[in-house]
Amino acid sequence: MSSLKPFSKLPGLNTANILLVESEEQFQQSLADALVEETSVTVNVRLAKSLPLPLENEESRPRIDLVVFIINLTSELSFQSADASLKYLDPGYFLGKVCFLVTNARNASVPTERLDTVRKLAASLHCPLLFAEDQTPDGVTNATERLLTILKVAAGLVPLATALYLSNLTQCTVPLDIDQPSFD
Amino acid sequence: MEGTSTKGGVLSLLSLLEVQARSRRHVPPQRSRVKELRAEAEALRVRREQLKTEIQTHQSLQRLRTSLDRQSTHDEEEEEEEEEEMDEDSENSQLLKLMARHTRVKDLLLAHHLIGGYDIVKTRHGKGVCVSVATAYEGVCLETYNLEMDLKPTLRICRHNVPPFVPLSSLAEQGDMQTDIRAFLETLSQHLNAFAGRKQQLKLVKEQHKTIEVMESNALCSILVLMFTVPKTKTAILCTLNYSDHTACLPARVQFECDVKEILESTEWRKNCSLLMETPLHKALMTMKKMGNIV
Amino acid sequence: MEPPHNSVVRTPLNSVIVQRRSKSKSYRQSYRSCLGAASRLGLTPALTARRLNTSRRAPKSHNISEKVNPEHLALLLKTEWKLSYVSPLYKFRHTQLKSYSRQLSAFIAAEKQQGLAVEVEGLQSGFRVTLSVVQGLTETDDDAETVLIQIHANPLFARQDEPQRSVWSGWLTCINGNTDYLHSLPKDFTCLPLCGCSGSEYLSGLVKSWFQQTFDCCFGPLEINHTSLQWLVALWTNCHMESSLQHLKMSWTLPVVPPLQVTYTVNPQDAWELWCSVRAGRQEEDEEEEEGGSIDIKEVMRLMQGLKGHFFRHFRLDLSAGSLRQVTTALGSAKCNGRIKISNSRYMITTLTLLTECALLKMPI
Amino acid sequence: MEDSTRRVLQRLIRRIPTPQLKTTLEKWSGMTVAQRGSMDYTQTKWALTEKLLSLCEENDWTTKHITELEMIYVIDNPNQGMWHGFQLLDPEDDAHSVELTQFKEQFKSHLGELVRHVSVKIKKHTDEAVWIRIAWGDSFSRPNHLKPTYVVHHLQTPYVFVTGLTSKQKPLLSQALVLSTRHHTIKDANLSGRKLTAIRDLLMKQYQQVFPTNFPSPLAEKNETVSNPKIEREQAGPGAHRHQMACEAFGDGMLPQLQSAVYKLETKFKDHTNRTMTERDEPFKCIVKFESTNLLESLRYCAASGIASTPVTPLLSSIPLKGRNYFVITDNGPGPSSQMHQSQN
Repeated sequence: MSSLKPFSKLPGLNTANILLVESEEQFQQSLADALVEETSVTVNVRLAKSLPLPLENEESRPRIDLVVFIINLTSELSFQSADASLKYLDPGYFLGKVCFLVTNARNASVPTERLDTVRKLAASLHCPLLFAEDQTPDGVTNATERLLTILKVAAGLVPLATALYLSNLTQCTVPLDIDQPSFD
Repeated sequence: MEGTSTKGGVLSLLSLLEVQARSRRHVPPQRSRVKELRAEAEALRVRREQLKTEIQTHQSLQRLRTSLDRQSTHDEEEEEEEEEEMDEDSENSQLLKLMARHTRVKDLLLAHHLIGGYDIVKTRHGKGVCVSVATAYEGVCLETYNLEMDLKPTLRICRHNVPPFVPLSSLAEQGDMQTDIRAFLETLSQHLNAFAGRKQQLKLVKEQHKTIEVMESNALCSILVLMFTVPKTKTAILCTLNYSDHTACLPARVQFECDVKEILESTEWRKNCSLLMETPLHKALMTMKKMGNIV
Repeated sequence: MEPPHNSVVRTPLNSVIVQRRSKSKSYRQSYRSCLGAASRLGLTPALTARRLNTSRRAPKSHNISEKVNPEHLALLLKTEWKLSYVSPLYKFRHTQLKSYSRQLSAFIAAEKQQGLAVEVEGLQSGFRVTLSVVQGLTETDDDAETVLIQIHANPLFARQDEPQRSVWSGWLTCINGNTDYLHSLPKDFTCLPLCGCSGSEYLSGLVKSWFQQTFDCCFGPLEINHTSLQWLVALWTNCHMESSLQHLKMSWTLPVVPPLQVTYTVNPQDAWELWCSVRAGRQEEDEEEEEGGSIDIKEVMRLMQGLKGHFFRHFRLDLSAGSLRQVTTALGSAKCNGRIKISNSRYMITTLTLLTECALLKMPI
Repeated sequence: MEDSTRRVLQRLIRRIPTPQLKTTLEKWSGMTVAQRGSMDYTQTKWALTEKLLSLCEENDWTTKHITELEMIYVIDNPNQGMWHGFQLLDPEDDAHSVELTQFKEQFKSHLGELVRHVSVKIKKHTDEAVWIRIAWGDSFSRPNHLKPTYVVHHLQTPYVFVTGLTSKQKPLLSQALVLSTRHHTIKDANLSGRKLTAIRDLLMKQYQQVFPTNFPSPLAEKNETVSNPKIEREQAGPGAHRHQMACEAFGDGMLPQLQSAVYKLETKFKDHTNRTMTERDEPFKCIVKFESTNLLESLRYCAASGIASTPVTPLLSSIPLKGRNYFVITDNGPGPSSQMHQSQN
């Protein structure tokens, strides 16, 4: 089993590399297009449907500074796929270099339990959980901005800030009573 | 000048003169003429150089081709010799080699098609094959048809894009596909090529002979009814072409119908009948037109 | 901190949790105060605690036909209802339904006169509104009695002697409402969280706005989400022995281009046997539990998994990628857009219990 | 003019939407140029109908004229009603040389022998298709022109497309078709849908099929969009492979607009986590229906995006491969109902 390692390669000068993992491969493209527009640093985007990543790209792949799991809440499969991919990440990534991005959370057909599961997952891995709107250009810009902020820190481009420090502030926590049923 | 003056009136003529005068003032015509000629000479010289190099390239390409052809038949020792000889300037020779290879591969492909080869691709890790049958008519490549076959337990066609009016299954049964696939592919190829040829002929007739009306045709292009008009008398002749042999591009039976029986009994139309049976339709019609038999 | 950090902090997840954090982390609260705690999901901390029950009692057949007025029951059964949630009604009295009827009639008449533009909506005149109590449609003593609203009107080109026709009907109910919640309500509030309407949108709007003005409550659409639909699949299947399902029909929509709809209709007997096999494993585990006592969400998931698995084995197509939109059986049908039809009176209570729960969850408090 | 003719005309005009009315009437030979010019298509449908009825009186149109108009309309707008595909089997040796005039005569005479009162109209469309309109009657009643059956057949092909056929008329039509096309039998192709064009293209394989080839696939070349060098798809290879498999199963480009497919499954329930059900002897009975505005394109998307795993299961790929959209699936081969052996575990 080959897992992706955060420090196995040297970083590039003023470069940040982000990996977007989404089983549906829909939102990731628009997000990637927006991410590479960033001018202050060079942002390279790698797109994947799921992990593990193919071995043959090992050579050409730069050091990945941030792994983003995009989860579409309307699809059960989307969560399952992200969950299955997690085990192919080196534990080192969970020190602030992984985050979850949830879309369609406001959709009426989405059961609240599904969001809870994602929350619990993010909390147990000490990762931040972001929400995004994938249908509007504004939503894409918003999500891009947030990801860039985390990415820059994760890539070590922000003086005095480290990924671990930031994740300590932004990691998802679960309300204490999430499992308590309110009825019966 | 006169033409413009009569058309555009005085004012336009004046403005034209003004433009001419202005241009004359700016560039002395004498010098520009000399310059022009010089530029032309220069351009021609460049062109000559170009052609020279082209000839050279072509020659070396030819040489390379022959050496390549020889290589494939002779031993490898010679190959090395050639290698040394050709190593003049590496950049060009690389390109030339590639070009030579390309032409060779193209020729091979043509030869492959000419001897009736089929492209066969292994599918599903060797559990099946995909055969493609190319069709062509008079040197024009037409559609390619494909057959995907299962190899086990018995050879079986599982997917194809052969049109439904080509009796594929009966061909497979008759041709004894299990034992002699080559023969089966051969007949199938004949059917498909003949169909493509007939279709192409019909297409050409429709394009080239607007005066001839195609009264009836079918999907297989095996029955064709045309209407000719005899010049002068303007008599209409109905011509039915029956391609009952589906592996042939030429009709097996040609029949004329006309109100004036005498026309059909003339030697000219008898000749026409055999012409239609022996030459491709669009060409036969062309000849008939030239002879003045039809409009 | 430099500006980029702000955008990180703006993530909604924080806003939900900040309040629960210990006071020592005061910097968080300062963020919160400057950004406003409004969560993008509209979840308030108190609400994060409220979830659909993970286990519920197996549906018993309730013979409510003995308790409930047959005319009312027939109306409830024959119609497809569009669901909404309703926040608790202030100063609502079941004793004053007659006067409410008059008020609502007057309100509709007044609105009708004002809004000439919407006249096309209803080609009727002379609205007569009746509010009545549906006796017997409750489960516990804490549940408020169900209220039925009916609007009758004359057709526009009616003859004199023609009787008025029912043009709109609706109800407000609470079945097995959460006791803790009902007890926590202040004195003057009546909780009837589930509302069903059938009739023109225009009249629904009028009735809702009258309730909003009169009882200081609010209405909102109640969708039936994926989990609730799965619950209904299980609850209805569980009834098959006593009252035949005829068929178990489920519709999924897959998010492909163009959208693909998959309708999966299962033979009722086979569905029942699958359900039994899924239940059987559990009964062996804890035998002390009374037979057929309660159904756990895990069993529901196992049933769905079994159905999806059978589908996948044939088509290699994962239904989990899509969403369940509709469930139909002879006992009733439910759609994800909040339309429901209950066709069998015996299992009405069970279905309404689930929906009451959904309504209480959806209600912003 | 007969009353029935009036009724047929009235019914027909009601069926044709006003925008199509003009083009349809212009193709029809029943009206003079002056009459055509006098039509005002901005009028209401009712007024137009009245106008046409008066013209009908004036020109003394017969049912024949009206049915011709109907055929023009139906041929131009074939995607209405439910069309069913049929397949002719066991051709005789001369099946390939059947030509139109011969077919026309034979079909009319064969059907005439079977049914006493029947009105048949045959017309050849520009795309080589033969359109047959049949108004059925029986030994006592005259042909009912209000409920005609339409049959579309391409000569020399084994396929026939039919709409508006009752089960009583089916054997009669089958016999006439079999005899006049020089075949031995005809069977239901298990393909039906609202769009004649879709059914025809599917059965006649008139859509772009994709086959495995050694040459650089045109698919890959097409997908080469100018993308940002900073964006890289890690799993581009598997993605392209999935796309190729999906195209091989369902075809490339625009696909025939089939709208639904139904599977009747009576197979064993197998689930290693559920012993009770797996050991059960009876099959698990269910019906699965797939619906979309373009089913084949939806399914292709499913396979290309990974929602459906590749290689595509024979159950789904059979839709384009066998040209059918109704399947009965059972576990064991023998038995009349098992129309497709289920091979996968």
